[in-house]
Amino acid sequence: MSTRVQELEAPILERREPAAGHVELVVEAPALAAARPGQFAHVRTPGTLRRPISFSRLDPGSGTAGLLFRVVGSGTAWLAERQAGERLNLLGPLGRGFPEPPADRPWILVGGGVGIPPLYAQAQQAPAALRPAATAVLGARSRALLVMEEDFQALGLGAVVVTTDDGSAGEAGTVLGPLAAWLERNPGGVVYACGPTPMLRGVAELSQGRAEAYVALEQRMGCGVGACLACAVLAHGPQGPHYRRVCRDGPVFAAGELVW
Amino acid sequence: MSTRVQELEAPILERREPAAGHVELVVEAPALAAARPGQFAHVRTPGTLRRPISFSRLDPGSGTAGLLFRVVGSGTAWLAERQAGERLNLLGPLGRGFPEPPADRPWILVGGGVGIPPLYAQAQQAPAALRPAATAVLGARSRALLVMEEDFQALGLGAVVVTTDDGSAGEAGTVLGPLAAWLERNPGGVVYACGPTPMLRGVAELSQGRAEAYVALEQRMGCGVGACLACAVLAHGPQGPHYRRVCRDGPVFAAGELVW
Amino acid sequence: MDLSVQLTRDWVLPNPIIAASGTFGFGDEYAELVPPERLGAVAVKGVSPDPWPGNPPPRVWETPAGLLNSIGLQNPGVDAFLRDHLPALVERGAHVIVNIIGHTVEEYAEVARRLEGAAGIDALEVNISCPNIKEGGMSFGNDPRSAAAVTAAVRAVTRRPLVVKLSPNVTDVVAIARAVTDAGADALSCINTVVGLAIDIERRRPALGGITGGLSGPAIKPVALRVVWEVSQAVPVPVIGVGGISSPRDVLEFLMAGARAVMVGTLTFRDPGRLLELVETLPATLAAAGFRGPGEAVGAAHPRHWRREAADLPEDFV
Amino acid sequence: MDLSVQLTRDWVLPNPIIAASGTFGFGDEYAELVPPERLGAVAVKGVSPDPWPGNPPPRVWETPAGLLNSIGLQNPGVDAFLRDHLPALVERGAHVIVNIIGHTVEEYAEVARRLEGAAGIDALEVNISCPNIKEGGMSFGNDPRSAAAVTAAVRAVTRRPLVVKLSPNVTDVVAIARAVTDAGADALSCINTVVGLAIDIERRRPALGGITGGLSGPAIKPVALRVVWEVSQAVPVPVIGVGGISSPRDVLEFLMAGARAVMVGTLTFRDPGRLLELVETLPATLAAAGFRGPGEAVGAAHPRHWRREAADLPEDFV
Ligand SMILES: Cc1cc2nc3c(=O)[nH]c(=O)nc-3n(C[C@H](O)[C@H](O)[C@H](O)COP(=O)(O)OP(=O)(O)OC[C@H]3O[C@@H](n4cnc5c(N)ncnc54)[C@H](O)[C@@H]3O)c2cc1C
Ligand SMILES: Cc1cc2nc3c(=O)[nH]c(=O)nc-3n(C[C@H](O)[C@H](O)[C@H](O)COP(=O)(O)OP(=O)(O)OC[C@H]3O[C@@H](n4cnc5c(N)ncnc54)[C@H](O)[C@@H]3O)c2cc1C
Ligand SMILES: Cc1cc2nc3c(=O)[nH]c(=O)nc-3n(C[C@H](O)[C@H](O)[C@H](O)COP(=O)(O)O)c2cc1C
Ligand SMILES: Cc1cc2nc3c(=O)[nH]c(=O)nc-3n(C[C@H](O)[C@H](O)[C@H](O)COP(=O)(O)O)c2cc1C
Ligand code: FES
Ligand code: FES
Repeated sequence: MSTRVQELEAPILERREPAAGHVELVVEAPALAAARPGQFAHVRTPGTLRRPISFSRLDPGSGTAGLLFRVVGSGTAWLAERQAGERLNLLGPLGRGFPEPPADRPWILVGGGVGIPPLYAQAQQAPAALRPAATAVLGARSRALLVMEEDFQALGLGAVVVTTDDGSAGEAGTVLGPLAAWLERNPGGVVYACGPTPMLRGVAELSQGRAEAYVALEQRMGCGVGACLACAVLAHGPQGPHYRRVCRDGPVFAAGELVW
Repeated sequence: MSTRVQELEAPILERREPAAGHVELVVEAPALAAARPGQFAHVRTPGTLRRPISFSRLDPGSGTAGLLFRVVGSGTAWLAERQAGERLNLLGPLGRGFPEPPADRPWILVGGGVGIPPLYAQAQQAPAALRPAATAVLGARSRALLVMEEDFQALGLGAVVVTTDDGSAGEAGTVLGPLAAWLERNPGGVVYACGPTPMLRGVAELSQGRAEAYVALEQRMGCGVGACLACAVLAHGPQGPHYRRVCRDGPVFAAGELVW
Repeated sequence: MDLSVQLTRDWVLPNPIIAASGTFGFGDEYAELVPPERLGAVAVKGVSPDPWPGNPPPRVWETPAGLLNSIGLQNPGVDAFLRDHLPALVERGAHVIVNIIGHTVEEYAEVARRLEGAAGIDALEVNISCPNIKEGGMSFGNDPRSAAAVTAAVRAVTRRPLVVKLSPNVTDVVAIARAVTDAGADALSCINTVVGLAIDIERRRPALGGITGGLSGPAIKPVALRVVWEVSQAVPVPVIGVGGISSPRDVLEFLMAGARAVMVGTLTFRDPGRLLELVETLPATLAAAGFRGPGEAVGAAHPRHWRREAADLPEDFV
Repeated sequence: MDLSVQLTRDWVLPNPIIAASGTFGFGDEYAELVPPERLGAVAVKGVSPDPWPGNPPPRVWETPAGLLNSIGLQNPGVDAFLRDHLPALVERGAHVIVNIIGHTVEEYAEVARRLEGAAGIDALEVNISCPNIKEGGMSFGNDPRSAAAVTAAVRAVTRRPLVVKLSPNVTDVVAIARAVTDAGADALSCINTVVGLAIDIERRRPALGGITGGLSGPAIKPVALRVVWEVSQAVPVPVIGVGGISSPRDVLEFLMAGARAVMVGTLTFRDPGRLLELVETLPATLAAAGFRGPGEAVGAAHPRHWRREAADLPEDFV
């Protein structure tokens, strides 16, 4: 599944601005291009810590990988200024990604905001034959902040549904509406989700007992490789709740493993 | 004499590399261009503190000033990467510069390494009629590290003498040789010096009792405006040695004021 | 937005941004760049009864996101301060806090006494980080008893608001805070610098002439916030936060941690203009965080205001 | 250049660069990036007799040139360490320092006792910054008596070299250093993290789940150097420097301040590759400063080596 973790200087091949305040950098890095969707790179910035960013697209053929991020603070602001031709110092591929999509059941991708990119990678890496069984639900606060819709449209999925909080694109509301309807119609399907924690909590609640659900989490990280125990998330264990590491045991967890 | 201290964003008009590891930036800043030679600007860099740099040239007509520095650490390394068109945040003009050269006596400029630039400004700002009475002694470790010799040659001074430690240009040895000879020939002249402390100590010793000597000092600085008392230098006082401020009481002092 | 802050019953500042002691001189040196009357107040450089010579240079050294200094409390003495510096500040209408220092309890009291007659002083700030020469040079601020002794001695001779400036270089800062509050402090400023050292590799010596020095700047912001957090919840008097402030959000962090006003020191050297900017941008910063004024933000992160969050632990946590 | 350093009579490290405790896990997590056997040694994450759950997240927060952490000493316990982690490190040929923690003096001794039988452990490092649950949660390291008690208890059950790791959050670190040395420490590591806090403005809470946390990284380098300077001149045992190291020159500063070896922590997160680079570039760095090996640099900035400089004060200084 995942290749060996490396620290590498990856040249930036392309820089795009897929939405206001969002940047996607495509880097040349064969070691990362072979990653599982849902895995991430730990990106060096001028700060004390690296910044974890999931792969937005993976192309093992050309040895390239994408990093799509929203500018929220000093690290992403610095990253957003990087240009094609410069190099990024990346640690990766890290963590445990999404399992491969099912061959025999319907599946759904539920992404909110910058939770959308890793789900694109998941759809992109799925065998073409499995894509018609997939639905993508892409949520954003408004049309101007929606990323990768066209990329999803080009994949030949069964359906691509858009929701916006303000109704400026697709259905007004959150991704949970279309997910609930889908769960209704597709008992026993598989859910892959990434987005803000309240959204993931909703996904977990809706899916419970109805679908196998996998969620990709965010947590503040130190090392990114499992050494420092910074990225704790509360999970159910044999003796009650205990902490697991988002960077190594995740970022993808079965929704039922976690304490919500 | 000096204009009001200002914090200003000065556009860089020109960037030169006058010698290996040396950069001169010419900025547009009328408030600084009116400074006295020997005064300095406190230059903002990414570090916690600003960096003090003397004016290497002053042109009140065009409102420009030069900053010539050697790359020695993080701040000057950052400064050396700045390009024409960018802006520098400068505080200045600061400190007390050299007195105007004498109208009736011979004078000499003694500069070592990056002590040369403020002396160029002193010669440049002297009325043309006084320049033939001036000698410049420019010292460097080797030819490759010598700055501003051609600038000095173009001013019409009485003489321009070069010394290098290794003899690769001009006389082999330090500036103190030519200074001693000049003092011999020109009793009662005026000496202006800037350079490393051991050199200035030599200048002070040679000049004592023979010439009026002014030296421009370096000291680690905090504020640059006289508020923090960081830039202490030991000077003679009525009740014995006491500390004075290089940034405000200097950087130029009469050599006899200081405890060497 | 009304930025005024009340520190004691009869001490109100026009805004909560104060120039810290030692980085703003006596207010005149920076006046062309930063009109002192537009700040909440100016804490002047520490003054002693007689002039102090200070430490040998180098006196400052840059460190990562910080600054080490060993000025050694050089100052011209209280009489020169009153004669040469205070009048200009008062004439400009600046709010003045006089930082006072001494080598003995008596010296502190002596400075306070000589200041008592002067007009135009808002408050005294006692810098208890001075070496106590009668007790082997240990800092007054390192021991609750000597810190309280200095406070009580100054309290006895002044009716002005009395701020005591705490040192972070102690095992139990809350014990010192309680001791000086019991001894009569009206407010506490937290923190003075953290003791540090750097080596000058080329000279094969400590970088500073004074060998050790005080660390200031953004590097110590977390330490200062921790002390403000602890002290503001332990004593009934207002706390003034100081240490590493360089942005409007830093000011807000200090207020939310429990400070009623802040002092800005090291930032002044790099960005003198930023002092007034902090005053000017504070309303927008407060508003963006949902506060209608500085007072509302004070202590807003304290546990008594918390609501339960998902991250809070479940009952059966092991 | 021979980089080996002798720490005690029978404890020699191949080079003076040690991975600090808590930032290098148990040595296996980073092994693909940083082969632990090429470092001077690896100090593993603190281990307790039983598993400790750790603190609620967030557990790290970036600060200027620094990092706050409140991991809360989560660890799987000494038995799991011996079973799941130590063998791989030993097999690789790494030099292993086991960092030990406890809530009581007995717990510390218990960990040391259970480690005594295991092969392949170079030394024990006692982290005395743990809360002493029998004495109201105050850190063992904040008081000379409790620090000495822990040291003596561990000393009684181990014959291995015993390093005690000092906390900087005390008024008098030299007193602690003397107490633990008298109680049997063979070496001291200086320093553990500095207590700090940050506020999450949006959540209106302290940023860390554990409220306060430990500050590490370049921000604290001056504090660490100061402690190394003071302690190395006060006690006869070797000192290991730790705090904010990120460059070869930082390593040299620590050696010259009096450290015989160094530990590198927070740097690992941003630049894991730099750990080996520090080993590889040390010879050139030492040589450029005129040292023929690490040993020559140890304490080279101490006063006994000074020559008189122009900046030294004249006799008649006032
Ligand atoms: C496994 C994983 C995958 C991620 N993938 C993406 C992605 O594909 N696209 C994207 O836009 N964002 C992603 N994030 C979030 C991204 O890491 C943060 O937005 C980013 O670190 C913010 O850095 P900053 O310096 O701009 O913000 P600041 O707030 O200045 O950062 C300060 C510190 O907080 C950390 N931090 C801040 N926000 C977060 C967060 N949400 N999660 C984790 N750490 C945070 C930073 O890493 C840094 O250490 C992911 C996070 C994780 C854990
Ligand atoms: C009044 C004055 C005028 C100067 N004029 C010039 C000039 O015209 N050209 C030139 O090349 N240099 C000049 N210098 C020296 C120049 O300031 C330093 O070389 C520069 O600050 C080094 O900064 P850095 O970040 O590259 O070095 P670092 O060593 O990384 O700097 C660390 C800190 O030490 C200070 N520092 C280091 N060296 C010196 C020094 N020699 N003097 C004062 N502070 C120092 C820095 O300002 C900074 O605060 C002058 C110094 C003074 C005091
Ligand atoms: C150069 C310098 C001189 C200082 N002098 C004093 C002083 O005389 N009295 C005092 O109480 N604090 C003094 N301080 C401490 C500051 O007032 C302040 O508490 C500390 O620097 C932390 O704030 P900062 O990080 O904003 O600088 C001084 C600090 C510096 C940097
Ligand atoms: C995330 C983290 C976890 C740590 N855990 C431990 C620990 O378990 N035991 C210990 O003695 N020190 C621990 N430390 C302290 C470090 O070993 C080191 O003393 C400190 O971080 C200063 O060094 P640095 O600035 O190089 O990180 C930890 C530090 C960090 C950042
Ligand atoms: S970030 Fe270090 S263990 Fe996950
Ligand atoms: S640098 Fe502040 S007084 Fe000179």
